[in-house]
Amino acid sequence: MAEQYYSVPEMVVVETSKFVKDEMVIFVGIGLGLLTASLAVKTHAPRATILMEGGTVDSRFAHLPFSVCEPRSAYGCTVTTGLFDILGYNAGGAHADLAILGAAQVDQYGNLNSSMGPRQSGEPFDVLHPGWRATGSGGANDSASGLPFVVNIVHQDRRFPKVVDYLTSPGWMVKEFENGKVKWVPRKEAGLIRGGPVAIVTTQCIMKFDEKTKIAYLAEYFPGTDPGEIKKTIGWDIDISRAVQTEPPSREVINILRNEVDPDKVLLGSLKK
Amino acid sequence: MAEQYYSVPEMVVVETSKFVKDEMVIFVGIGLGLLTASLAVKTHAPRATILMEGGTVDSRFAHLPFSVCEPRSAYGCTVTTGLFDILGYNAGGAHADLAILGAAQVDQYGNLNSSMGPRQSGEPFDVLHPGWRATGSGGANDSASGLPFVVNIVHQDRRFPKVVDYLTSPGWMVKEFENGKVKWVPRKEAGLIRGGPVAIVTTQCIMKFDEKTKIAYLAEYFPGTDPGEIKKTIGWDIDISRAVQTEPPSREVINILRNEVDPDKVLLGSLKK
Amino acid sequence: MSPAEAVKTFIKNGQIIASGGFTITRKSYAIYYEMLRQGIKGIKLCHVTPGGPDELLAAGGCLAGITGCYVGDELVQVIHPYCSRQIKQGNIWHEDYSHYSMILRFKAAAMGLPFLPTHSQVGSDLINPEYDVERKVGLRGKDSRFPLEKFHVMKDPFWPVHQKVCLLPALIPDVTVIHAQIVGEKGTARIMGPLGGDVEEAYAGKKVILTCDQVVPEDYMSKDPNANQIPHHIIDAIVPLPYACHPVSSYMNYDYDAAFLREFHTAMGDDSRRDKWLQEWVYEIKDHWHYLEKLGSERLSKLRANPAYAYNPDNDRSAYMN
Amino acid sequence: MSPAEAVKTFIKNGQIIASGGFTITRKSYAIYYEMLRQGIKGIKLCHVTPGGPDELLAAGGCLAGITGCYVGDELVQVIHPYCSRQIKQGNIWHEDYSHYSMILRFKAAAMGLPFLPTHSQVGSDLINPEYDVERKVGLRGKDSRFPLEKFHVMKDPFWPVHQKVCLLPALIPDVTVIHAQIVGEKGTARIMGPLGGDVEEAYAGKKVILTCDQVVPEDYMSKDPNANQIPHHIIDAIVPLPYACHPVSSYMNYDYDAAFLREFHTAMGDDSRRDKWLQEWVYEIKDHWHYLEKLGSERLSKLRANPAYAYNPDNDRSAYMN
Repeated sequence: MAEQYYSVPEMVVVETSKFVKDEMVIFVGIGLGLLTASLAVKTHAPRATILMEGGTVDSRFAHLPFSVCEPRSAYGCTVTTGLFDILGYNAGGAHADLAILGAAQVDQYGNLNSSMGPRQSGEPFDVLHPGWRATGSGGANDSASGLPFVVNIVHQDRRFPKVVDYLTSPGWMVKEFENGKVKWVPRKEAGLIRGGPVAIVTTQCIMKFDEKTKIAYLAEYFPGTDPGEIKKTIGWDIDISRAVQTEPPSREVINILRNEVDPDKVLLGSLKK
Repeated sequence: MAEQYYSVPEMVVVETSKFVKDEMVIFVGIGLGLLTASLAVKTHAPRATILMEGGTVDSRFAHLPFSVCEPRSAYGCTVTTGLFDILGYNAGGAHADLAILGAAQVDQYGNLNSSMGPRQSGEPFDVLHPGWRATGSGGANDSASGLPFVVNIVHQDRRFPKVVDYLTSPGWMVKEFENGKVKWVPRKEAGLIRGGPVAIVTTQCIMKFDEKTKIAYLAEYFPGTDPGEIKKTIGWDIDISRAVQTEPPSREVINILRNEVDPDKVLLGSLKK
Repeated sequence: MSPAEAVKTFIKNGQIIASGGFTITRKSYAIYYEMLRQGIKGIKLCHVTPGGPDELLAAGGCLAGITGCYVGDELVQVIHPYCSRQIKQGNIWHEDYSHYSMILRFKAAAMGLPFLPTHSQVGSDLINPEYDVERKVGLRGKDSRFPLEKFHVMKDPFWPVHQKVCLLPALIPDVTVIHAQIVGEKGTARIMGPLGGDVEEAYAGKKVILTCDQVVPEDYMSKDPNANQIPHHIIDAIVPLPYACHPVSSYMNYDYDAAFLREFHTAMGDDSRRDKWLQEWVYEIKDHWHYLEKLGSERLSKLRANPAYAYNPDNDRSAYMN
Repeated sequence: MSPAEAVKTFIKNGQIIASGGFTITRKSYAIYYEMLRQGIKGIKLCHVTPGGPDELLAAGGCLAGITGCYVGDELVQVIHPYCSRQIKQGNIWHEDYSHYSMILRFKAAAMGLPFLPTHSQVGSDLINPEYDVERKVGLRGKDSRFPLEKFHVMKDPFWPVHQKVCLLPALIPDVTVIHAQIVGEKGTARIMGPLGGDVEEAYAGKKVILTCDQVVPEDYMSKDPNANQIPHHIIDAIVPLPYACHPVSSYMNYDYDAAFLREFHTAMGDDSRRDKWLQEWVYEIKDHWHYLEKLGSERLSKLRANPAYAYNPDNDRSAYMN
């Protein structure tokens, strides 16, 4: 890999921010989503509106927050309200255009797992003794249930199973439970008449969803990565035939990210760990 | 009738206000209910809290309002919010103790009609061409569905049918609709697990509900009226055996009502008409 | 945007229009007058709370029907005489819900849900299938904006009592019309005083017309964001106008005009005066500035609110006193 | 009322306690510290949003289980190490819902309803009967405070699509604990900054303990009633205390203590340090005044919010920076 003027997390932020168009209303959680939306507002989407589930609309951070409800999260916002208005009226009521979500696992249909799983991926597990625990849904299930969403995830083998070990947030094919059996159905059939996954941005590549099969394919791979190598890390037979190499981010956008969006490395710092 | 230092509407207000106990949270509509609660706060229930569905808690009127949402309705209130909080959280969520409601008709089970009816009481009618129209429910159905309530009503023959011509607000026995048939069931069985009518205060008397039969009986008759004459105006075979004569209101309370509660005759004036 | 532009751009014949405000508070009369002038027809009006605009739209021939909980203006007009007569004659249909039920119907729409439950209406004729007006006038199953059922009673599955509850369908207005005192340049709205059902109606509407007393920079709205209720991204038209709600009130800015309301309501109930009143106060009026000119600055200044009260304590309310 | 009196009067072993606030904002630590000191056991904790008190109550042996959507403190502690380990080991059960689902469960209780619908959770393992924790631990059908079902999927009866929706049961806490910045003498509460789910949790609770930064005459609250969210008649205990939420923040009054949070969370995840930390900061502390004394006035004054920001822009957050 050539010496880079940008880090991989920065690349992820820049690529994700491209999904935020001007005038969009964006639902973000803490971490990468917030960083991504902030970068978009400072670059190509100055009229985008950031929603956070603590209860804020259109914040303009003076200092990046550690939480979507801490005092810094409300700086410059135009409306302060509660979680109900944000997740109920704005996300649920389709008054937002996009959510940016993280996850511990993502599968071929864009289903996310942010909650838990067995010791060994693919095994059944006892919910009273899960093999591992992550934070859980927070607002990820809610926004994924009603809005188009982009997923951010670290590129590691165990994170891309064919089927997530626990389905926290619904993608294109989801679960129905009847008489003790699980049936996989299209999200609309399950009752999710809006939204769905748009893209998965990992630390190595960007996956999008085939219009017909709704299965994720490799759309772009980052400079220094190889589609064939990426394929080996993915739990489904991923189509890499359409993959193109991602343009590296401009020095200008990296400078804005470092100097204007997160000069204190509040979030960029945490991403390195 | 001896010359009186009080009017009949004033008597109604004074008697109704006695149902408001100190520290109660009272839901009131415009008109008599508001006057009643205001009198209670100025006399025996200074710590009662008045709720109005426009969105106010604990108003202390400087001038009586024409509406439960006009600017005068909010004077001195401690919380200004919307209709949802008042009717949903406070009335629905049982954070209020009593509602004071008006009606065009009331029947033996304390069911109210504030909406419409046929030309001739007791006849069926076409809802697209009702014989008469009154204002409709407003928040009366909602508060009667969740709270104990007292009814205020002008004492006229046609206002006390055995069965209301249209059931706007539920009393003790209410309607269920199944396969085109109407069934009368106790309010709890219909789904109304809280509240119910406590008393009917007319311009001649006070009716309460028999604990066993849940049918209204004559509890008190106002000075100058006669239980036998009252019985003739009631559409059911009303029990008058328990009736006692109401004490006339004190001059003191009438003075407070006239001079402190409604010196401009905003509501007392409208009641005369 | 002027009222004329707002109505021309957003309001079409046959639409479902939600009317915000509450009887004599924050009803955007300037918009409704303009609907009469532009000859809008076939409106299905709905609201958490009605008001004089119901009479106005009915008298102007704009209305097909009303979905609501009340036909009147509280003490200012106990029942709307023209509307109630049209309802009795079957010329305007009126679908009957309770007050809370109406806000729940808008709230369901605001939440993107098909319905919400309540214990209201259970046991009453508000859920009598015989009185299902929207079915009787042929809207159910034909006009896709109207639900297939007026209500649906079900048993709660969660608790041993298995209480019966009433589900109410969402109500999605084509256009919602509301009024706020202070609005940011992009549309962030601050409603002062009791909110009624305006926030729910605004979130429910496909389009939202917002009249207001003042437009300010969004930065000003950001100085007290807890005071603002509605985000700018759901507002489609901002119509800043002084006295946009005359003859009714805007908390903290102006009081209602009791004499005007008395005259208006009396005329609405009187066949010999109604058309004359409409000619004089609606059809012969060019625009809102002309309306204000006709009212005169003395009359208007007597309505100005005293900030200690949020209304004018000296307002002449004698038209309704005895 | 002091935290000790509030806990003694209202909080009993085995109760369902709702914890207001949001991770590092308005969590009433003073109350939770006191619960540890009084040795409260068997608490079923629930919340719209968790926070450090979850770790504290778990480590203090107060918890039977948690019903919620999240196990962590956002960037301050990505996942609660002690809680998550206890969950994995089956010592504390965790019933899993989404964020919005939790606020809807409290909202249903606040509205006096058995349930509310949502399109959240549909299609996900959040409604997998295999993962119904409260059933597996034997609460359903036994403890009448818990619903018979975790969820109920039904078809909408109103619209041609007949969308499937998920009904969620009401959640009625025995006691709700929340924090507001300014409270009237009778209990009217003004929360400043983002509200999270506190209004819903307060209305849902059978009893409500309200910690606050300041008590003022109710007349003062009446000067800006649009700024207040919770009426006094639903509040059962007012606990006025400076820094009641330390180490987390109270918008406009004080910021979070990053170094303290780092130390606290690190200790919670470290078997060799946890008990020592609890001894030092909870059990050996007499009361809140003692706690503040131990923290010292210099440390506390560095957390004071700058009114232009509602937090302290110079607050040392280096414990979490790189």
